[in-house]
Amino acid sequence: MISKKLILFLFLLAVVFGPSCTIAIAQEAPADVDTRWFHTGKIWIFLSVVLFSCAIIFSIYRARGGGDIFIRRIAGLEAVDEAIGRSTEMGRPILYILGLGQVGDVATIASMNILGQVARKTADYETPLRVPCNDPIVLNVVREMVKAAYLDEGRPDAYSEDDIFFVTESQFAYAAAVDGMMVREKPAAVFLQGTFYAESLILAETGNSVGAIQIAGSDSDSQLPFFITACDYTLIGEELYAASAYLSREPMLLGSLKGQDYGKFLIFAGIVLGVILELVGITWVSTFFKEV
Amino acid sequence: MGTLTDLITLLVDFVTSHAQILGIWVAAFFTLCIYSFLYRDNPFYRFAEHLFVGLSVGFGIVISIHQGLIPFAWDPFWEAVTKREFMGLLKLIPIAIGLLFFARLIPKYSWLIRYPIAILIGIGAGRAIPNVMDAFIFRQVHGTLTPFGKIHAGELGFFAIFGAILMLVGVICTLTYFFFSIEHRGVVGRISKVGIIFLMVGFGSAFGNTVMGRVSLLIQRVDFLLSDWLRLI
Amino acid sequence: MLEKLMSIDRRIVFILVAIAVIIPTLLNVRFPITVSQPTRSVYDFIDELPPDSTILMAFDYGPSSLAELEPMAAAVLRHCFSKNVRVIGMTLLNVGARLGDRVMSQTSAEMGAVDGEDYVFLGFRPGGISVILGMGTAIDSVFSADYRGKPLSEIPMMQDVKNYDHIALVLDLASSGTPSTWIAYINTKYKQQVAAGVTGVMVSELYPFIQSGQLVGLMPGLLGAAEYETLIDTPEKATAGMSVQSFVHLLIFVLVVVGNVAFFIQRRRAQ
Amino acid sequence: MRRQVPLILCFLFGIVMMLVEFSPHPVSEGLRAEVIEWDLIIGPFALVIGVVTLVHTHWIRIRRRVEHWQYSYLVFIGMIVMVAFGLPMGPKNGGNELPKWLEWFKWFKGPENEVFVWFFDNVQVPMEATMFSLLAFFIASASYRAFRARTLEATLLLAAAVIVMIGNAPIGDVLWNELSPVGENIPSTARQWILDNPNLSSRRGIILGVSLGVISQSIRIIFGIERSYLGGGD
Repeated sequence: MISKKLILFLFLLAVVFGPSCTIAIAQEAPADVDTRWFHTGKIWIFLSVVLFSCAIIFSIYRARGGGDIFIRRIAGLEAVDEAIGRSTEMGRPILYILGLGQVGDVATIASMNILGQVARKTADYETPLRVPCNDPIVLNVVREMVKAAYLDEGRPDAYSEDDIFFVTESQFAYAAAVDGMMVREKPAAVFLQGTFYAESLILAETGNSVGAIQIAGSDSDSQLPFFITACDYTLIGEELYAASAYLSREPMLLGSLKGQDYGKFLIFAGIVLGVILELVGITWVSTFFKEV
Repeated sequence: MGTLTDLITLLVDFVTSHAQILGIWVAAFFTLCIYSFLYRDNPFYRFAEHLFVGLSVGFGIVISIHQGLIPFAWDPFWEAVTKREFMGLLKLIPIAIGLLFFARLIPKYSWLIRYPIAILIGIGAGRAIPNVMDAFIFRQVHGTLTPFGKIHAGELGFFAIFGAILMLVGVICTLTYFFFSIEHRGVVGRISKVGIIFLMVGFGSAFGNTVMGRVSLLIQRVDFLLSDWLRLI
Repeated sequence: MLEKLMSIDRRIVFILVAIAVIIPTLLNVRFPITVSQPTRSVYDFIDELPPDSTILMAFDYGPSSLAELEPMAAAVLRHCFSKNVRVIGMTLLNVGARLGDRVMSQTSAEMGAVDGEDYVFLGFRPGGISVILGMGTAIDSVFSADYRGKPLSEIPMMQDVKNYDHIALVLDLASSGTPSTWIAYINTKYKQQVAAGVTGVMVSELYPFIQSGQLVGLMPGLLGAAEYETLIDTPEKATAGMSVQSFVHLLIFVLVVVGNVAFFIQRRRAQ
Repeated sequence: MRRQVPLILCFLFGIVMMLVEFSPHPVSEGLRAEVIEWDLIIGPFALVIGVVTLVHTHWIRIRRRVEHWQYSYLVFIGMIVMVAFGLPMGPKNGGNELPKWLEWFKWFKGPENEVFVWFFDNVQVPMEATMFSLLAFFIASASYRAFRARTLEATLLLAAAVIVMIGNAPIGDVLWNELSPVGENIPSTARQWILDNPNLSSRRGIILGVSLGVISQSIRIIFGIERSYLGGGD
């Protein structure tokens, strides 16, 4: 048997040398070709990339090392307790909708993290938590997560697998089925977190008409207007990611959030400084950012 | 046996010579099947919808093979073989890596699909970094600054200066709203409140334009039903 | 009374919408269109091109947004053909291939443009960003032949068009995020001028790129198509569509107002 | 082998693709062209995953007899029809020669693969177009039942939406010019102002934030910190 390492070595060799050989043979540079190895005009972009990479990686390592990373209060999240409390009082179920995203989408992962935290609370209060799913893979992951949450809270008996179920993978049929559920079961709280497309409006409108407290969150820009008008609280874009980092305390998420904030701060400083200098006629900053 | 072939030929003849009118009726039928959903979910809608899913996947398969795999993988490979060019055979490496996607069918080796996925994701991530930094950060910041250079040069009128200041305020406040590692209290809190106002107006405009988009689709379908199908116009 | 008004069956609203579309369509109402600046910029750019320039049109839309983007494509093609601007068509979406081919061959037949000389349709290649970037090196490294299988080397108009250096403008007709992809990967690297015509849903998000000069102009959905039809003085489907649109917009406006008035009366009573 | 190699590959291709963007030297340009070609070759194979997943899901639905399982057969029928008619000839067949075994079939003799195009034009296109036009109805009903000026935010959003809607509709300008003594085309001007000013700055704020997010995600992927694309398992 050939050793695995040898296969690996040959494979990498092929991957690296394949392109280079072709190029070496294919290249015959005409005279007017740019032969610089580095485009000096792009040096600031390059340095910004390096700086930002360092900021991200540094923040992630710091978060992993147990460094405390502060995340601001997010309005929608405070309503989570209120929504769960109200459902418990009224004895009605909570409906959690993860959207149409796939398991790899950032928004779906964020949404699953939030669901995990919601499940911990419903486990304590024994409020039924209904999760209609649209993607069979998401379904399996969610079942595991919720089960683990109930177990952690010491209430494995309260977990019911039938409450987390597959509806259909097609957009409008899913919306219609969930609509029907809302009208029949009249949930006291509806969570709409994740990636949404055109069905967002159908879901949010029906949830609103049955009088549920609705907490939405999505990074799908074009659907946010519908959530904002029809829901009580809406996590806008990046707030959804921040919320999942806030609740899950996952170091990678916390760290990159912090690193991105450093980036935003630099942009912020660049704009403020740039505007002041532009107004007095110094164009350093705008030259720095200009097209190369 | 002969009559069956005749019958088929006859049928095929009929259908080919009436393909267009038949197409309009079929299209109208499916249009109405889908509109029946407005009343409620029903077998007609489900029929149309499932057929649609299947057809679009089938369409995708045909197009990907004929316009992706054949020109990019098969043609160069075949050319290399027929012209006996050794270097052309290097194309076999990416083709082989692509074929690893079929490992998905064999549970024991399904982890092999991580190889092509990793390459695709790596390429995507690598080229995104410099381009996104340049196009969406550098150029956007530059766009925010340019009006102020014009103000200094005295090129802008009162209304344009007002617009430039409004833009600056909007960008800064919106950006502040998306800071997560600072508590939104005091000055920061107030700035981010203004940011929300800008965000809402922005979303409102998207809402208004979305209404236009969705209604346009309906208008086109109604136009199809009334003029192409029923010929009322 | 108020409760009843608030909780009417949504199907009644559906019927109202249907009426608001069907009746004006049958009556064939037309209103004049006011042209907005971003659309005019696209028009001016193409109008000022010297004859025999080449532009690239990307038909990055599927059947779901055909209604908004096909009239736009037709209007721009008419303008190009009448100005002797040559057009290369292509698409990044698999469903776009048939749609682009259809609108190009229909418009060229109307305008008497010749396939291979005045226009060429390259069709679809999977790969998205890599297709965009590959065309920067050489168009024929991605599209070896046109949609009908004719090698590019045999197409007259492609003889002096090798990559973006020979293309005056890339116009992306899009129903998804492709305009920002075109901006990020060719406006930045190849300094290629880019313009876009997009569905209503996407209009608002592209405005920052107009101000920063990364987009030459922007055509907003069916309205953009109607504006372009007004500019080239041939009112067609989009102008008719926008007139019908007016009635639905009025209906929705009335619905929002009635809904909110009822809501406020109810809330006041509750207090 | 199962995790390390993919991570190394991802790193190699990522870093190469990033660095060549900064280098105009012909060798880097050649390397870049080559990597792009690899992407173009490998990419289409990814189709396998989508098809396998879809077939698998519907196969399971049929086997388990879940509600409406019969409709899953339609998915297979649609797929098979398109593939059967499309695959032998492709979506077009201008210059291609007709394979012998297809010659008996008249439909393939036209300038295009007519059956394939017919199904696309008359079944797939109208269904997709209609599916999305349903939203015009839903948006109207939602406008009536859910779009309330409940909070300051919702009020601002609604006001902007209404101005843009009226400005978009040609009837807005027509009515204004008829009825109002002051100004001309005020609705469309107001709409344009909203798009050009507050809309622009809020979108720019979002773009800046989102772009940082994209870059940070890409960095995490290249350096192997973000591994979710590898899926579970070892």
